[in-house]
Amino acid sequence: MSALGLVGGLLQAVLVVGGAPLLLGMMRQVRARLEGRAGPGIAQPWRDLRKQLRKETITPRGTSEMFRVAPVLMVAMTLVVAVVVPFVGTASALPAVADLIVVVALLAHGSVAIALAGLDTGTAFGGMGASREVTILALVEPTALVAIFALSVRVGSTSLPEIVGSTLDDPARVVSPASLLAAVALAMVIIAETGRLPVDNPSTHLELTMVHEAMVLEYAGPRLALVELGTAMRLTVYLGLLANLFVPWGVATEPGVPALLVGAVAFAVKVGALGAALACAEVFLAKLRLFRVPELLAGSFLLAVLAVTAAYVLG
Amino acid sequence: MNVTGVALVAALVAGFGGGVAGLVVPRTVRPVVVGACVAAAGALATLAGVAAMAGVAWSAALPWLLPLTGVELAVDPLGGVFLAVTGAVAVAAGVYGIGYARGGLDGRAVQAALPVFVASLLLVPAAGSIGTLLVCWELMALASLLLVLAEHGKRAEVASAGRWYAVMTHLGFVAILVGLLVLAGATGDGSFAAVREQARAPETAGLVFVCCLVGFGSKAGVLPLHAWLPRAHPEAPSHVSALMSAAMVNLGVYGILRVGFDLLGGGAPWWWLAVLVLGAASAVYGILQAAVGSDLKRLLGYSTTENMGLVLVGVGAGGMFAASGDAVLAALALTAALLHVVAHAAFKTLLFLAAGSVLHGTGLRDLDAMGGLRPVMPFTTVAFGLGALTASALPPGAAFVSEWVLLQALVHGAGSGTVVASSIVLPVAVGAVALTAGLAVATFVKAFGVGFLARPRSAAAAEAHESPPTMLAGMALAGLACVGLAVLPTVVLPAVAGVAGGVTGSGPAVTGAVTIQLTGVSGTMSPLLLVAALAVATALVAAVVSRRSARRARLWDCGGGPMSARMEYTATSFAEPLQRVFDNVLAPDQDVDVTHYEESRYLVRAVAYRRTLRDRVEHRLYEPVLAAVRGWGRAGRRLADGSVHRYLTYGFATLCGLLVLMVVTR
Amino acid sequence: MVHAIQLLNLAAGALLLTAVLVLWRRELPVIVRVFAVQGVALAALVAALAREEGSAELAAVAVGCLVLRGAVLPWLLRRALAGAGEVQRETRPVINVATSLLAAAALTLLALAVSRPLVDLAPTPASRAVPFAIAVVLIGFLVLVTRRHAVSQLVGFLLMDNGITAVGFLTTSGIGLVVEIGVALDVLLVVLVLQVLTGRMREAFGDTDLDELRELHD
Amino acid sequence: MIGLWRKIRRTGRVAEPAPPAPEAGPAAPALSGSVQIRHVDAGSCNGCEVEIGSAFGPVHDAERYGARLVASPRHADALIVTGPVTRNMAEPLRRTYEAVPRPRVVVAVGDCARNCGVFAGAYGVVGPVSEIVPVDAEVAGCPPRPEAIVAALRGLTGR
Repeated sequence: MSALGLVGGLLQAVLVVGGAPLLLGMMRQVRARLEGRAGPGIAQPWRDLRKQLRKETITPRGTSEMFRVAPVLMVAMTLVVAVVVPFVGTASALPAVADLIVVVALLAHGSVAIALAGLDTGTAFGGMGASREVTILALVEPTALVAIFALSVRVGSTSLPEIVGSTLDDPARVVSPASLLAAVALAMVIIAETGRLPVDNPSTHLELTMVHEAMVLEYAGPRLALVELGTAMRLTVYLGLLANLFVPWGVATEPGVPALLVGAVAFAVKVGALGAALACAEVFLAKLRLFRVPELLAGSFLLAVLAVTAAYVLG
Repeated sequence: MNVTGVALVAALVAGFGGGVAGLVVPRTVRPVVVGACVAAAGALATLAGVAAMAGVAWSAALPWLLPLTGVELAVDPLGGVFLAVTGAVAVAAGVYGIGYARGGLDGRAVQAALPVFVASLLLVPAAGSIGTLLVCWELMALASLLLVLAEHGKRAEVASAGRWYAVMTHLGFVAILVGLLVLAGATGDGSFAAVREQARAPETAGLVFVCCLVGFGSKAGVLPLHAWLPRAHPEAPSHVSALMSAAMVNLGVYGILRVGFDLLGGGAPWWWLAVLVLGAASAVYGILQAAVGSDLKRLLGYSTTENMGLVLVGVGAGGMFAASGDAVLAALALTAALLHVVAHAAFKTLLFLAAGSVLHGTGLRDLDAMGGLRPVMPFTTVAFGLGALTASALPPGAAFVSEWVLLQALVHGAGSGTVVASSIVLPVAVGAVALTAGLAVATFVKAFGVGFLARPRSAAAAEAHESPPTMLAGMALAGLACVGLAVLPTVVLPAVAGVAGGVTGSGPAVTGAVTIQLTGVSGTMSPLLLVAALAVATALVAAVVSRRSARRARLWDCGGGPMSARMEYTATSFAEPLQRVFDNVLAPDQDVDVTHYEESRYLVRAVAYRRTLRDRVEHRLYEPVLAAVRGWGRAGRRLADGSVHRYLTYGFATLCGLLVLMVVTR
Repeated sequence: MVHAIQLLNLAAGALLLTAVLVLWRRELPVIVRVFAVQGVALAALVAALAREEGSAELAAVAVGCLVLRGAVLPWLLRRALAGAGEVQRETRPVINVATSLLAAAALTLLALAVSRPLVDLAPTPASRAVPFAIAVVLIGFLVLVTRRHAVSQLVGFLLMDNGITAVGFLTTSGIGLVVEIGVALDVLLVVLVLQVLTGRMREAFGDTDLDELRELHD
Repeated sequence: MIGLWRKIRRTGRVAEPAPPAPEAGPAAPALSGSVQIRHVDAGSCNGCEVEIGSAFGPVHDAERYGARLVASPRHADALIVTGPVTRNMAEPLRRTYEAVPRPRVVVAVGDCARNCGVFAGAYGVVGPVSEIVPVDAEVAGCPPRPEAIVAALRGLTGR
């Protein structure tokens, strides 16, 4: 636990919590502009959250504690990830938790909490969303871990600070086929886990096509605000992870206000750029049929295997 | 006689004494006495196991006890791990059994068999010679068979499950017998110490290992010899299911470790490659069947196959690393395997006990008919939820820690051994472990979410009642073990790592009190800090969200409604997407019958959907074999039609044939 | 020098990636476009080799590769596609796409295993990429086996050819200009013949699904 | 894909410049620039739905003022109800209103929703929306112009 890690961790928590809705707003704004709209502005998700936090809480009859605690758990798990992953500085606030496998599993646990809440309502939509969510989660897992394997083979560790540090020391590795293939595979994992197109349509209103939305149809007021904040934070954290695993430039290596500032700005810029790219790509994509999603995930698994192969073959 | 010996002997006395007590004490106090004996035997055995792990070895030879071989006991650290695990499971099962037995399980045979079964479970890892091991193994098989058949009067499936179990466990026994007799053949007394000293040809060693892998593997429920497991485990009374699934299957792993590493002293890489591949296949296949199944106890049985598969992945990887001379990594992989044995024992005990509690309170095993148990069975719901969290290998959980160590071993193994091993086997193993973890999440979200949350889908579920205190106490013990292993695995890790290091001949691969620190390779993880961070974050988030009172409202049913239980997602519908994705592997039989009104074929009167999921391995592998056996039987019947003349003719013909043969060969 | 090796690695990676994409996508025009990209990747690979060895002959071969595999063959394929009628998609491959992707993963690992002795023979940066080229050959074969549409089969054949060419260059660092020209001409001829055949098939059956050919024996 | 990209480039922005903001309604301070809307068709002829679709289309772009259509009344702050309330929809409308967390507003869109329009007195009609749930704002017209709908929504968001 170092000074850089602690300060960086706190800074990251603030950045992720404060920036996640802005990222979502920015992505919606990009999309709106590409569709010829004016768009509500990037602060709109924050306005939504502010309003929802002031509204009344509703507990549907027949739901248990699971329904009530799931949003809190999801946000808490994402928050832990946001603090420990080396986004701003190379050191982590809790190096013993900043392990790539732990982080990915924690984020998955967040979705599991929401899936259980969806089942807890006992509505058809909640069950449907939960079923789809965990199906996708189960199929994503092999890709995620094999891609992690490809990344950590060359570093000899799954510890995030070490991976980021080693990429900083040897930037040329980023353009190796192993690293590029792993990046593409992880990007697909992220798209599937955060429910973006073409796996899930985040702005759908049709229950039958929903995955994530279907699970949270019963939430209202502050709990809904938590769910939405959590979803935005997950997206931010995942994009930040992708950015820092492959382009860790700008990350602070020693404590100090200027270095941390540069690190924070670099993090914001990288995540913003990735988010904008994702939003642009989404304009061109249609949602896949649910039973085409395994095909996409099989493809991403293949890419992850190729990344491993490339790591062995080409070094 | 040291502490290990005293505790073990006391445990055995308690076990066999419990067996006698089960026969003689009156029915009213029988479950209490027997349960107390089982729990005492378990506690003492745990003490013995812990002492043995700490290095207090003990051995004894009692040549007078059995004819031919005598009995030799020897407890070393490796046996100690399994003693401790078995003992701990027995404590929870014994306490639980006091309340559970009141439901018609307090007959003499069952109550006497239970402590004997526990004693035999303790004897197997304590056996010090091949003869003793074989005798104890057979005792264990017979006692467990009796217990599986305990409820044969209530359900017809029990008899069929018992048949499967009896046949397969004895075929496995034959395989072990052949392997170990070949091994013991060269030495005089067959004690482990003598076998270890013996030099033997690689071919002989390979034969022994394959025989033992088949025999012990079938006990561990490894593919394709798993067919008995998801039949027999669910049909047994639930605390016996827990003992079988959490303690008995481990002894299959123990056998493989004992023979492969200890008696044969390592071996060729292909042995361990076979173990790893079988383990990976069992893990994926087992959890896939669990993910699409809807019988709660059968699902848990398949999950046992999965977890034993994961353990064997660790064992296989450890063997491969050891064969390529990397003792540190081998110790790491074995540590992962042993830790997973411990974690699995904890959560599988808890899950089977909770499933038994549901069975006790509702009479249901079918997830499709459950639901809404949270208000009526709060304690059981929490217990099952805790077990499900652990079983799905999500952080923070005991199984997550062991899978993390396993993945570390696989990742760091990339640089060791031959290229084919490291570049092909390890990534595939990682993929298999990951798919297993993902499907385990789906399985246990289904089991917990559909079975316990939501609203009741049958009258039995709605009218459920919580179980008696002794059953709750049994679950609480197992639950405490789960929580303890999740938060502080570092309490048991050094001991387990020491044992693994002793097996591979290196130091412990894992150290650390708060943070798990791998030695020799880089990797740290701290479950305690993770739990602390999660707790702080949860408190923070919960504090930020204002605690205004919530309005209770009816469920959003799209304005229609009221929604009936028939509109809920069931376990079958929950698993349907997965079943469709793995259609090629599972090959389900599906039927959709649509009946129309007479007036028009556009008006649907009813839709009937039927799905049967057969275990494909069973279907493809066992049924042809069974058909062939049946064919021989028919041929045999034709030969043996009851005519005495015919039998005399056979004898005469054989005699003449032999005489001719002698003439020709001389 | 470092840059040439990096380019070589990237080109080898792109070669494999494009092969995978051919297996993945269903739309035939996209498949043809991906195939053109693969031609460019192969040319880049040869160019990287040329740069590393400073060989003018190889540079000429690279240009030839670019023209033939990056432009001429895709153009011919597009023409074949235009003549292939309405069906512009591989509608129902023999095994489903997800399974064939997993099969491709297995084939890649197999290629890695079998090419190890080859690499150990002469462990140069070029020969280390051989497993990728062999994987391309195997994936090409898989396309040939599992796809029904004549044009995608043609692409499968050409994938194999690209893979074999890459193996040739990577193991021997150039098989000589003359041989390459000869092979190129052969391939061109095969494509032309197959294109004529597809045209005929379409005239005869109104489709280019090769499974229809099964009925010829009657 | 390239074709779509070209089309996006060629089309540019289609949203019309925003007209001056109308006076903010009484609900605006509580909602502060964000209104999530659940639409309920209580028996409409679908004329109003077309206009609502148009109000949320690129040209009028109601989303730029902070209004957004959502899938569940639990997520909503406002219901926009169209059509005269038919017998079959009266109870579902009441339940939908109950499902919305407070503070909540109801906008009756179209003449039918305000006073049953041409369907007044029809045997299947219970009455206008205001007879079933309290109405906070009304949009007149048969069908109303999208500009009018957008103006009503801006009255809620205050933007």
